[in-house]
Parts: sequence; C-alpha cells; structure tokens
Amino acid sequence: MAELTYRDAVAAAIAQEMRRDETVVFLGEDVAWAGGVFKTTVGLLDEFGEKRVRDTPISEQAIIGAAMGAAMTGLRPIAEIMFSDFFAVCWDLIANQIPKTRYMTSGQVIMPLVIRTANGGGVRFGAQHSQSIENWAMMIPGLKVVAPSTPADVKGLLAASIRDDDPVIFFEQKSLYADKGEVPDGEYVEELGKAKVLREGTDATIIALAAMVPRAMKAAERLQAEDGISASVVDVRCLVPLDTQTIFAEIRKTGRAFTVEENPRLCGWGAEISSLAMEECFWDLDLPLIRITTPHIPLPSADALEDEALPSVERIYNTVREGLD
Amino acid sequence: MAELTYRDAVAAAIAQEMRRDETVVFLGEDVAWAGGVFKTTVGLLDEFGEKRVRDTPISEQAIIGAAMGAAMTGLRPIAEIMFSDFFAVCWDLIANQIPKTRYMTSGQVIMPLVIRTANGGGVRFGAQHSQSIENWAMMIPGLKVVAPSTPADVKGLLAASIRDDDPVIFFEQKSLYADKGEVPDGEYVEELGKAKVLREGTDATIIALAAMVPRAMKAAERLQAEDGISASVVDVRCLVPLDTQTIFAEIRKTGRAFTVEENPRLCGWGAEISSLAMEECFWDLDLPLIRITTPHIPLPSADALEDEALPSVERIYNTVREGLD
Amino acid sequence: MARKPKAPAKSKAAAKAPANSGSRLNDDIGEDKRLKMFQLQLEVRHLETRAHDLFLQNLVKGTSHLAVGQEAIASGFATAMRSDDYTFCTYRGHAHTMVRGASMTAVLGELMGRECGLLNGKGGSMHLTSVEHGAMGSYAIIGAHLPIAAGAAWKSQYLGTGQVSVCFFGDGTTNIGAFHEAINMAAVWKLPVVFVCENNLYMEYTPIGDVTAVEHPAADRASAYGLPSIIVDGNDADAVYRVARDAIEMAREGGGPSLIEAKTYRHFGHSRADPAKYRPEGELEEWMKKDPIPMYRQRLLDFGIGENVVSSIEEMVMKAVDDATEAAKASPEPGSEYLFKDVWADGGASWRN
Amino acid sequence: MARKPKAPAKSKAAAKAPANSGSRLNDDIGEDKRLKMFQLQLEVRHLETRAHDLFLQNLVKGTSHLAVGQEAIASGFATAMRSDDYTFCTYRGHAHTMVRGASMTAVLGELMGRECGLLNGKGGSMHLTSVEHGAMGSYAIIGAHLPIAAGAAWKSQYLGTGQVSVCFFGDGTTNIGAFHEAINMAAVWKLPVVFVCENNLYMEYTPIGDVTAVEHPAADRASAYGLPSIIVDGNDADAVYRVARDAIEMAREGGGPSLIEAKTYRHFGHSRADPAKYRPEGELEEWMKKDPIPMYRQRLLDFGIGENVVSSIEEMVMKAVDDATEAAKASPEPGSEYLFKDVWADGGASWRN
Ligand SMILES: Cc1ncc(C[n+]2csc(CCOP(=O)(O)OP(=O)(O)O)c2C)c(N)n1
Ligand SMILES: Cc1ncc(C[n+]2csc(CCOP(=O)(O)OP(=O)(O)O)c2C)c(N)n1
Ligand SMILES: [Mg+2]
Ligand SMILES: [Mg+2]
Repeated sequence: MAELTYRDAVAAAIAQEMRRDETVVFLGEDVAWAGGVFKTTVGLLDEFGEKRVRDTPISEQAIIGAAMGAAMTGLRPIAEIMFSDFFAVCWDLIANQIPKTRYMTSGQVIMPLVIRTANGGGVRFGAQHSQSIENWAMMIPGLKVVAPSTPADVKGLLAASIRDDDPVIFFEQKSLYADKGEVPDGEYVEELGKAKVLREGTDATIIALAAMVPRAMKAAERLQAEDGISASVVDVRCLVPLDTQTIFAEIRKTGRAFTVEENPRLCGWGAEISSLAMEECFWDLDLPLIRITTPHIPLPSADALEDEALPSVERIYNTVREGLD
Repeated sequence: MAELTYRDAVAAAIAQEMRRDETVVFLGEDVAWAGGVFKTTVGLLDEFGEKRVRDTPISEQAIIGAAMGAAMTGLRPIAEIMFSDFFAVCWDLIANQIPKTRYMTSGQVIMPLVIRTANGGGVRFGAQHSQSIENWAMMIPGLKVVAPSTPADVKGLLAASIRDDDPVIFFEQKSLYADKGEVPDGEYVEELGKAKVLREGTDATIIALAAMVPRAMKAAERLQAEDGISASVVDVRCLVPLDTQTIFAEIRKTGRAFTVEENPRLCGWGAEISSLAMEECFWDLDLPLIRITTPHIPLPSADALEDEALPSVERIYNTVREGLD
Repeated sequence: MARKPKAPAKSKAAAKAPANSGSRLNDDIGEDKRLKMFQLQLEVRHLETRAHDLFLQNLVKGTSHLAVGQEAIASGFATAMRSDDYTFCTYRGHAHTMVRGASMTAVLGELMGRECGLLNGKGGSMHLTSVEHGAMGSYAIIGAHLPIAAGAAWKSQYLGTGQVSVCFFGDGTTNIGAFHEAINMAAVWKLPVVFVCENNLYMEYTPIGDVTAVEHPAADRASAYGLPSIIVDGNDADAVYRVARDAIEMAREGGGPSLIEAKTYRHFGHSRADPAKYRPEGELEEWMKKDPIPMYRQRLLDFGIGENVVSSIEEMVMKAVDDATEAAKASPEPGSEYLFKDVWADGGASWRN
Repeated sequence: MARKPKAPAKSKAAAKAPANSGSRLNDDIGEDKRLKMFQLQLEVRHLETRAHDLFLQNLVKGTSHLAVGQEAIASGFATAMRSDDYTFCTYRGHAHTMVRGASMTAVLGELMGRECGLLNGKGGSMHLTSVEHGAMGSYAIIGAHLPIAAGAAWKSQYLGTGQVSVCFFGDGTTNIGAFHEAINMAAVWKLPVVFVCENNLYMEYTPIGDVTAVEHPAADRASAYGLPSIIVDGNDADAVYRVARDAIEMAREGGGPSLIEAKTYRHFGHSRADPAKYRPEGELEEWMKKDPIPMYRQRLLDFGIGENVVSSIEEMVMKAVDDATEAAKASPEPGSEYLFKDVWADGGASWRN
C-alpha cells in the first residue's frame, strides 16, 4: 500500500491500463505536455509518448467525437473534459451518439471509452465551473456513471472503467483532488456497480456520493459522539449500474434513510433512489427518506455563499438528528 | 371558442403576442418561409415580415445565443429548436448561460425568452428524434419548464411563457400536434405554475404530463368502467414552477399515487415528484407511489417496439389496477 | 450537360492511364469500374424510388430522406474505396450504406421496421449501419459524425491499418460547430479522413445561399483549415470517382484530410413529408436535364458498351429491388425480445442489480 | 518595437485628420484620446497586478486570469466605443469590464468575494458584468459569448439603436464550434458586431500553433465568412484604436460584422495556478520589450506631452488602485440573503408553490 492523492491515483490508473493494453489512448486539452490543468495526468506523456497521449484544440465535440469513432473501430480511448460543466458543449456526442449507437445498430458495435472530468464545487470557481452533474449522465440510457470518493476507488474504478466495454462517465470530484489515502500497489481493479458500506449503523442510513461521502462520514461520527445515534454510511460509487441490493439492504436495516447530493435538487440522483426506495422499501421505512441537496440555484462563487449552498457536515448532522426526532 | 389543432395553437399564441408587443421576435430553422417543419408557424412570416420572423442556418448555438443576447438587451425572443433532441448541440447556452446569468450578475439582467421545441416519441423517428427530455430542463436551476397537453393549453401557456420575464423551455409533444380541441377566442393567457385536475377520483391519483395525459385519462375511464376504480388525473403542465399544492392535495385525497412519464426512467420528473411526496405526503400514502415510465433504454424505431416502450393506456391501466390490489 | 468525360483535371492518377489506350474505356477508370458505377447508381435510384412507393403504401413508417439525384456521389466514392475503408453518412444514407454492400432486403426491411432490417428495426431509416461492410453508421443529428469519422481515422493512423474514413454530409451541415471542430482537428492531426459535402442547394427547406456567408459552403471554407478548395460535379460519377480516388490515396499515404464539395440536387423533397414547394419554378426541370443516370448510361453507350449490356444491368437491378421488396414484406416485425437487448456490451439493458 | 505611431494603414478616418496639424498630437487620434488610453492601460496594469498580490495574500479566492500585457487592446477598443455600445468578454475580463467604467472597488471586491463586488460576490472573477456601463458579461465557457454578442447586435439592428457589440476572445477560442456558428450567422444577417481575437499565442498551456490548422487562427478564417482578414499589433493602443474605430463605424452604418486578430502576449501564466513553465526560454523577455505601457508612455513624451502630465496620471492611478483595495478589503462578505436572491426576475429562487 502506498499513500497517494486522489489526483495522483488518476494517472496511476491510466498508466496501469496503458501498460497492459496498447489500444488504450488518451486525449484532451493540456493533458499531455502540461500534465492536465489539475495535474492529474502528469508523467503520462513521458511514459507513453505523443502517439498515445494527445493534446487537442479547444474543441470538445472533436475530442468526444474522436473518442467515439476510435472506440467503435477498435481502440479504448480515454477522453478528458476539463470541467464537467463543459459536457454542455459536447452534449450531443455524450447524450445522443455514444450511448445510443450500440442499441440503434442492434449490437453491431461496442463503445469502450471513458470520459473523465473534474466535477463539483467547493473551490470558488462560480456557477459555470462548479456543477455536480452526475444526474446529467445518469438520466441518459446507455451511459455508465462512476463517481469515486477515495484515491483507492479512483484507481480501482478508473481501471475497471477503462476495461469495461461500455461507455463510462467518470466523475472526479475536484474538491477531493488533494485528499490522500492508501492505494493498493500493483495492478488494482475494482468492480463497477458495487456500493460500499463504509460504516454500519442501526438508527439511520446515510447514502452519499463522491465529495459528500467524507462529509457524511464526519456527520455520522458526530451523531454517534454527540447524540448516540448510530448511522450507517453507504458510498454509492456507481450510479449506473446502481447497486440497489446494497443500498436497499442498508435502508431496510434502519428504516430511516437520507441521501446527500452535491447537485441542485431537481431530478438529482437522490430523487431516483428515493423513488426506488418508495417503490421497493416502502413497508420497511419508518420515516420518509429525506434528501439533503444543494438548493436548486446556480452555485455562487464567494466563500461564504458557496459554503452555505453545498451540503455541509453541519447540515447533514442537523438533518439526520432532527429527522429522527 | 374555435376548434384548433395543437399545432395551430402554436402559431395562434405567437401571433397573439407578436401583435401586442413589438419586442417579440422569432427565429429558427425553416420557420419563416416554410412555416416550420411541423407546420406550427405557418402564416407568421406573412403577417409579421422578415424582420421579426427569421430563418437561420443550421447553427443551434447561434440561434440560442442570439436569443439570449437579444433577451438581455431588450427583446423578447422566441427560438425554435426543431426537435428537443437537438438541445444537445446547444446545451451550453441552455444549461450554462441562459439560466445562470441573472443569478451570477446579482440580478443585473432579465432573460425573457422562450425556447420552443418538438418533444417526445410515438412517430417512429428513432432514438435521436424521439426523446422526451423535460427532465433535462427541469434539473437546471433557472429554467422554467412547460409541457402542455391540449391545444388550449398550448395557446394559453405559450402566451404566458412569452410574457414571462424568465427563460421558459416550452415542450410541444410531437405526437399531439394533430390533436384537436376547443381554444378560447381572442386574447388568451394562462398562468404558469398551475397543475390542472382533469378528473376527480377517490381511489387513486394519476399524475401525468403532455402526451401521457390523454393516455392517463383513457386509462382512468377504463378503470372506472371495468373495475369501478375512481381515479383522479392531474395534468402537471408546468414542471417549473411546480404546483406541489395541487399535486399533493390530489395525492392526499386518495393516498395512492402513480406518475406517468414518457422519459426513460432514471432521474425523470416522476422521481422528483416521488421524492417530494415521500418527504411531504409520506403519512398520507396508503401505498407507495408507483412510477410508470419508458424503460431506461434508447427508443427503438419500429412500430411494434416503440409502442411497447412508451407507457400505453394498457400499461397505465394494468399498473394502477394491480397497484391497488 | 457533359455527355463525355471531362479531362480529369489535376488528377494525379490520370497520368497512370495507359499511354496509348485503344478505347476510351481503357482510361484511368476503365470498363469494370464504369459498369460498377452504373449499376450502383441504378441500385440506389430504384431502391430509393421503391422506398418512396412503400411509403405511399404506408409500409415505410417514420421519416425517410431519399438520395434520388445524388447517386453519382455515393457510387463514385464507393468505387474508389478499399473494402475496409469506413463510410460515415447522414440520415440521407440509404445510398451510402447500400453501395458499400449492405443488402437491399436489409435496407428496405429496416425502413419498414421489420426483423430482417439491418438494425432489426431498432434504428430505422435514419440510422442505417452495416459494420461488416464498413458502413459505420448514418447519423441523424447534423454535424455529429464529422468528429466521429475523424476518430475512426485516428484509429487507422494509430494502428497503421491504412484505412481511410469517408464522411458525407450536406451543404447545410457546413454551418454547424462540429463541422469546424472536426476539420480543424483532422487537419492538425493529419488524419486519413475525406470530408465530402454533398451540396444539393438546400438545407431542409431553406436555400443554402440564404444562410451561408460564402458561395461555396464547403469549398470556400477549406482554406480555414489549410486545405485546398475542391469542387466536383456531383452528378458525374467519373468526376466524383477521380476526385475520391486522389483524396483517398493521399489520406492513405499520410497526406492528411481533404474537404470536397460535390454539386448536386435532390429530385424529391427533403424528407417524405416534403413536397418541396419552396423550389423556384423550373429549377427541378433544369436539374433533371443533368440527371446522373441517363447521362451515365449515354456515356457507356458512347464508349462502345452494348445496349444489351446496359439493359441487362437495368433488368437485374429492377429484379433485385423487386425481390428485396418481397423479402422485406415477408419478414415479421421484431419481437419484444429486441426491446431490452444490446443497450450494453453484455447484450442486456439492466441498469441495476 | 515601434516608438512612433505607424501610418494608420488603410484607416479611413486617418484622412479626417487636420491637413496641416502643427503637432503630431493633432492627428486622427489626438491628445485627449491618447491620454485616456494611457490612463486606461495603466489602470488595467495596476489593477491586475494588485489582484495578483491579493491572491498571494489569499484574499482573492477561486481562480483569476490576468490581462497584464494585453492592456492596449481593451484600452484601444474602449476608447473607440460609444458609451452605449456593448462589450462581451471572457473570464480574462477584468480589463474589459473596468475600461467601460466599472469601479475598481467593485472589481476587486468581486475577486475577493465581498458584498461591494460588482456581482455581490455571486459571480466571481470569471463573470464580471456591469450592465450600466455596457459591459454585458464575462463568459467562462469557451465560445459561448460569440453568439450571445451577435444576439445583442441583432437587438440593435432590429430596434435601430445604432449600438455595436464588441466581442473579445482568445486565440484558442477560434477552434470551438460556437465561433464558427456565430460569425457565419452574424455575416449573413449583417449584424453590427465586431469580433476581436486577442491572440496571445497560447490557449491554456498549449501553444496555439500546435492545435490550429492555420497560422493566424482568426485572420486566416475570416474568408470562410466572406470577411476581410485583419491583423493588428495588439500591443499598440493607437493601432488598436484605429482598427476598432473603423470596424465599429462600419458596423454602426450597417456594413456588418468584422473579425479582427490582435497579436499580443500575456505576461503572467494563464490563470493564478499557472507558473507558465511551458514557455520557451526568452519568449517572455522578447515580449517584455514590446510591453504596451512603457512603449505608449514614451510615445506620449515623444509627442511633446510633459513628463509631469504623464507621471501625474501614473500617481493618480496608483492611488485609485490603493483606495479601491482598501475599500474592497473593508467590505463585508455577502450575507445569506444573497443566496436565494435573483434566480428569477421576481427576485426570488422558488421553483414551487
Ligand atoms: C443539429 C440538427 N439541427 C437540425 C436538424 C434537422 N435537420 C435534419 S436534415 C436538415 C437539413 C440538412 O441539410 P444538409 O446538411 O444540406 O443535408 P441534406 O438534407 O440536404 O442532405 C436539418 C436542418 C438536425 N437533424 N440536427
Ligand atoms: C468549452 C471550454 N473548454 C475548455 C475551457 C477551459 N479553458 C479555459 S481558458 C482556456 C484557454 C482559452 O484560450 P484562449 O481562447 O486563447 O484565451 P486566453 O485564455 O489565452 O485569453 C481553456 C481551454 C473552457 N473554459 N471552456
Ligand atoms: Mg442540402
Ligand atoms: Mg490565448
């Protein structure tokens, strides 16, 4: 085990997969010579050369189109979209072309590609560089959606995403880039579609994703310490495929569930989990499932305002405590 | 009252508003000389001239950008995006620019514009011309979202959308274009943000939108006729602002609720309503709210397959009947 | 209207034609390729016309976009392509898919939503694809396939397979952003891709000149990507073939992309719903005089090919279209088992466990 | 480095200069405008440098993109614009917002996330906007504001207000789709909009030449929209002013859009996080010799303006920046009441009843 940052785990996973499979290629803006604007891909150009690690123009449609065309014809491209907000400038490729082509052609092609992107807020970048858009991807049939919360998961799930024969949207939460954690040495690959129970509890179940996971953990510790409330915490990790088994099992154990979403409220992934829990766990629920989300507003940039908008440890703690009252 | 098609009600509303307000202008592909590919805007060029009714290149970003720039500086543009699927090629303007600019500038601008589009399936156009994407718009803070089910609502709600000082995404369900209905003569304006109870019932509440509304009505009639089940039907009409008061009141009356969505399941508007009902009507629910949706797949084009994918009268009828068992 | 082949202007390969060819047929194109191009053009013409008839009989559902009048482009390019080259085209793609080798039955079956369809009825008229023939898809949202074609070319470049991607699109498509992004990146990366604008004068119902800042929507933009301006008579299969051959050869040899504008005209409206009333009087008639098929037929005769050879091809094609029609009509609708198939690579559609 | 004003090549307005001007200051630009441009350039330089210092003190949060080195462009254009003309710019927009009249306190306050900020801290460094001064916004996603600027120009054209939109963007932006769509439509509609590419040689950290198929990313594309190719020395405020004046005048008179490429260089890295190590050795030094501000200062002296006039402007600007810094520091953080304000035109944020 080595300690790596969330940021460094990205390059580690890509390097691991590029070493074992020559068809893995990587493209994006400022990813090669500069090592990425978040320094997530430092060293890849040196190791794999300009043929496999390519800088592109500011042409997101060309980037994603290139990834799609290459994937359909035999490569396994990884494309970086610098900020997830920029999915909006290549959304046709992501939402209309990549996920539908296999189905529309009755299975004539596979589409093994990964789109990596820096997602989420908390770094004072304002409303157009801070969105948490996992739900944009989740709502599109044909996309797999991954959002890790730890360096180990970055490595294991990114490797799994690269090996997957379907298109995977891989959200790196930018507020986590500096986080450190133990990452298994050597070849390390996790499985897509498995949630993880990070903390077992008996009174409440907190379901979180990405940057909301460490916050949920802190809130759970505080609930235990200050109120004797025992909360389990589930890290969803993959929105598609969704591990409803693990999530439902944890909901059923406590009968009191909370989701913590960084996205603005309407049609967030928590809504989907809530509606699924409604349909399939209704009789096991002692209380309604409560959603904790960023309010349905664009994200402001000033520290004070941004901190107030995003779900905080404090807000999670208070909501669970009051919810159980 | 005159009988108009859903299609003709579009031009009627635009003409009504262009007559009373010179700042209303209209642009899109093939909308002027050709009267729109769905013939929704026939006659507008003749009445209002080329200065106000403008054909554009196939440049959706330029179309929506033009609407935004004009709206910020004093006009009230209506832009047509031919098929809602094409929102994906101008999604940055729709999701990142138009809805956030007022908030980001702390209220320095208003953004009075309408984006009209033909939405939904049922006409064998395949996966890239048939999507129901109301949830794409609903999930973006700062957009109002309207989706009428009748010719009268098309006229009244489109007029209201044009008069509204906020950006409104106006979904015309293309499978309804040929539908006829009574439309009030003379100036007619409805209010945004009001759901409509189309049918009062005591046993179940069916909540539907756009093309799913007539199907829900037929299913309700069949439930009454064949099973003596009395179902109320709520036409949501506006997703933002959402008339939770009316919706919740109807849910509470029966304690058994069903949503009918044309969109693929994950993160559809029904999920949001389900999660809201969970949080706010939990103790009034006798049964879990059940969602009826298109399965989470791209839409196939062959008649037989498309019909099977979209929620049908049959499926709504069966789901409600079995749900109440 | 040119009845005789023009001198192959600026065509490298022209120099390769036998120095003292006895017959004009022994030029840089030759008899076999000419007969092939004639047959392909006829196949497209009759298949498209049949699709139109079937629509009138309500057997073709949804929409469909016919390439009648534009046959020379698909046929000229297909004849110049290597069998493992890639075609990317638009909703107006029946022609481009079939000329690469997809069966007529599968094409008509798809338009009719039958199980025998190329896509088992799941894609429809606008998405014809036949990967086994290198027809990598018909794309229905304007512009998307230009960067995708560049991506396939990137694959070929990376693996050194020598395959070339050929990407067809309309005049209206030159005004969308993806056009600009794809061609710039293809030029910078020197990708083996040939971009072909089929300029049929109209976007949907709007004349291209009304919405475009330059006269030649593709050719006048080539210099923005450091590429030469190339215009070809899109109704002359020989001319198309020569331009195609040269561009493909250059791409295959590492010379990078080309942008070609082929001038043509569609005889029908934009799609099945369109009676094309917006066309100025006489325009269609003028273009009917330049109909690629009678022109090419006459050229074959002028070159000394027997009327019997020509008409036997015509009969064969008609019969093939008739047979395909019957076969497609006989095919059942796809069963529900297709509905939840092939969202994912594992063959299924499940988004949860 | 030009120490003296070049002859205003191809400048219509040059002809309007008094025939026998005693002093060179009485040319088509004149003393007042030159002093204004000098002052504006200084204001930008010192405000940006201050922003950099405040970032080092951790008082500026998030990101920020400085225009140090590029001051002549913002200043030359602002001086040529009418007060009701519109500016649209990018995240690198402090300069463009301030030269239109926004207060330094409001700019610095916004960077520091204070209530006194132009946007009350809600937008941040990348979104400076001052509608009352015609600064219609800084846009942070590449390309978006080109069509938006065209839209504002459409408004001016429709209502006949004579207002012109000026839209600034970088070299890297010329490769994104929105660039292509906006300029084509503006040209077809003959909109009163001036598109200005500030070519500072780099997109973010990648040299523009590595990712662009032509040498001059904007100028070499002008012909794709039927527009003339215009290149100007972006470090010479006088040259910029002249080109700006002519393009704006033409737009105002109904002559349609222009596309101008201004060659320049940014002295700092792309954004606060960037030490700009990717620049070849000596490149910065070469460009420092062409620093627009010392060059312009010398020109004023050469033209006979007194050293005392020049240095009093310098002192005034420094004091203004110091005062603004203090005022911004003294401003509180925005209170929670701002959080749920102004999503909608009614002032609120409610999405339900
Ligand atoms: C992004 C997008 N906008 C609009 C359309 C609707 N549309 C379909 S075909 C077409 C015209 C295309 O014209 P052109 O590129 O000249 O091709 P042609 O149909 O003439 O072959 C339009 C506007 C679309 N499919 N995608
Ligand atoms: C669509 C999009 N892609 C990428 C980015 C990230 N990005 C911000 S600035 C920039 C470079 C822009 O270069 P240029 O247009 O030359 O402007 P400059 O920063 O040099 O002024 C990039 C790639 C973005 N903001 N938007
Ligand atoms: Mg065309
Ligand atoms: Mg630059």
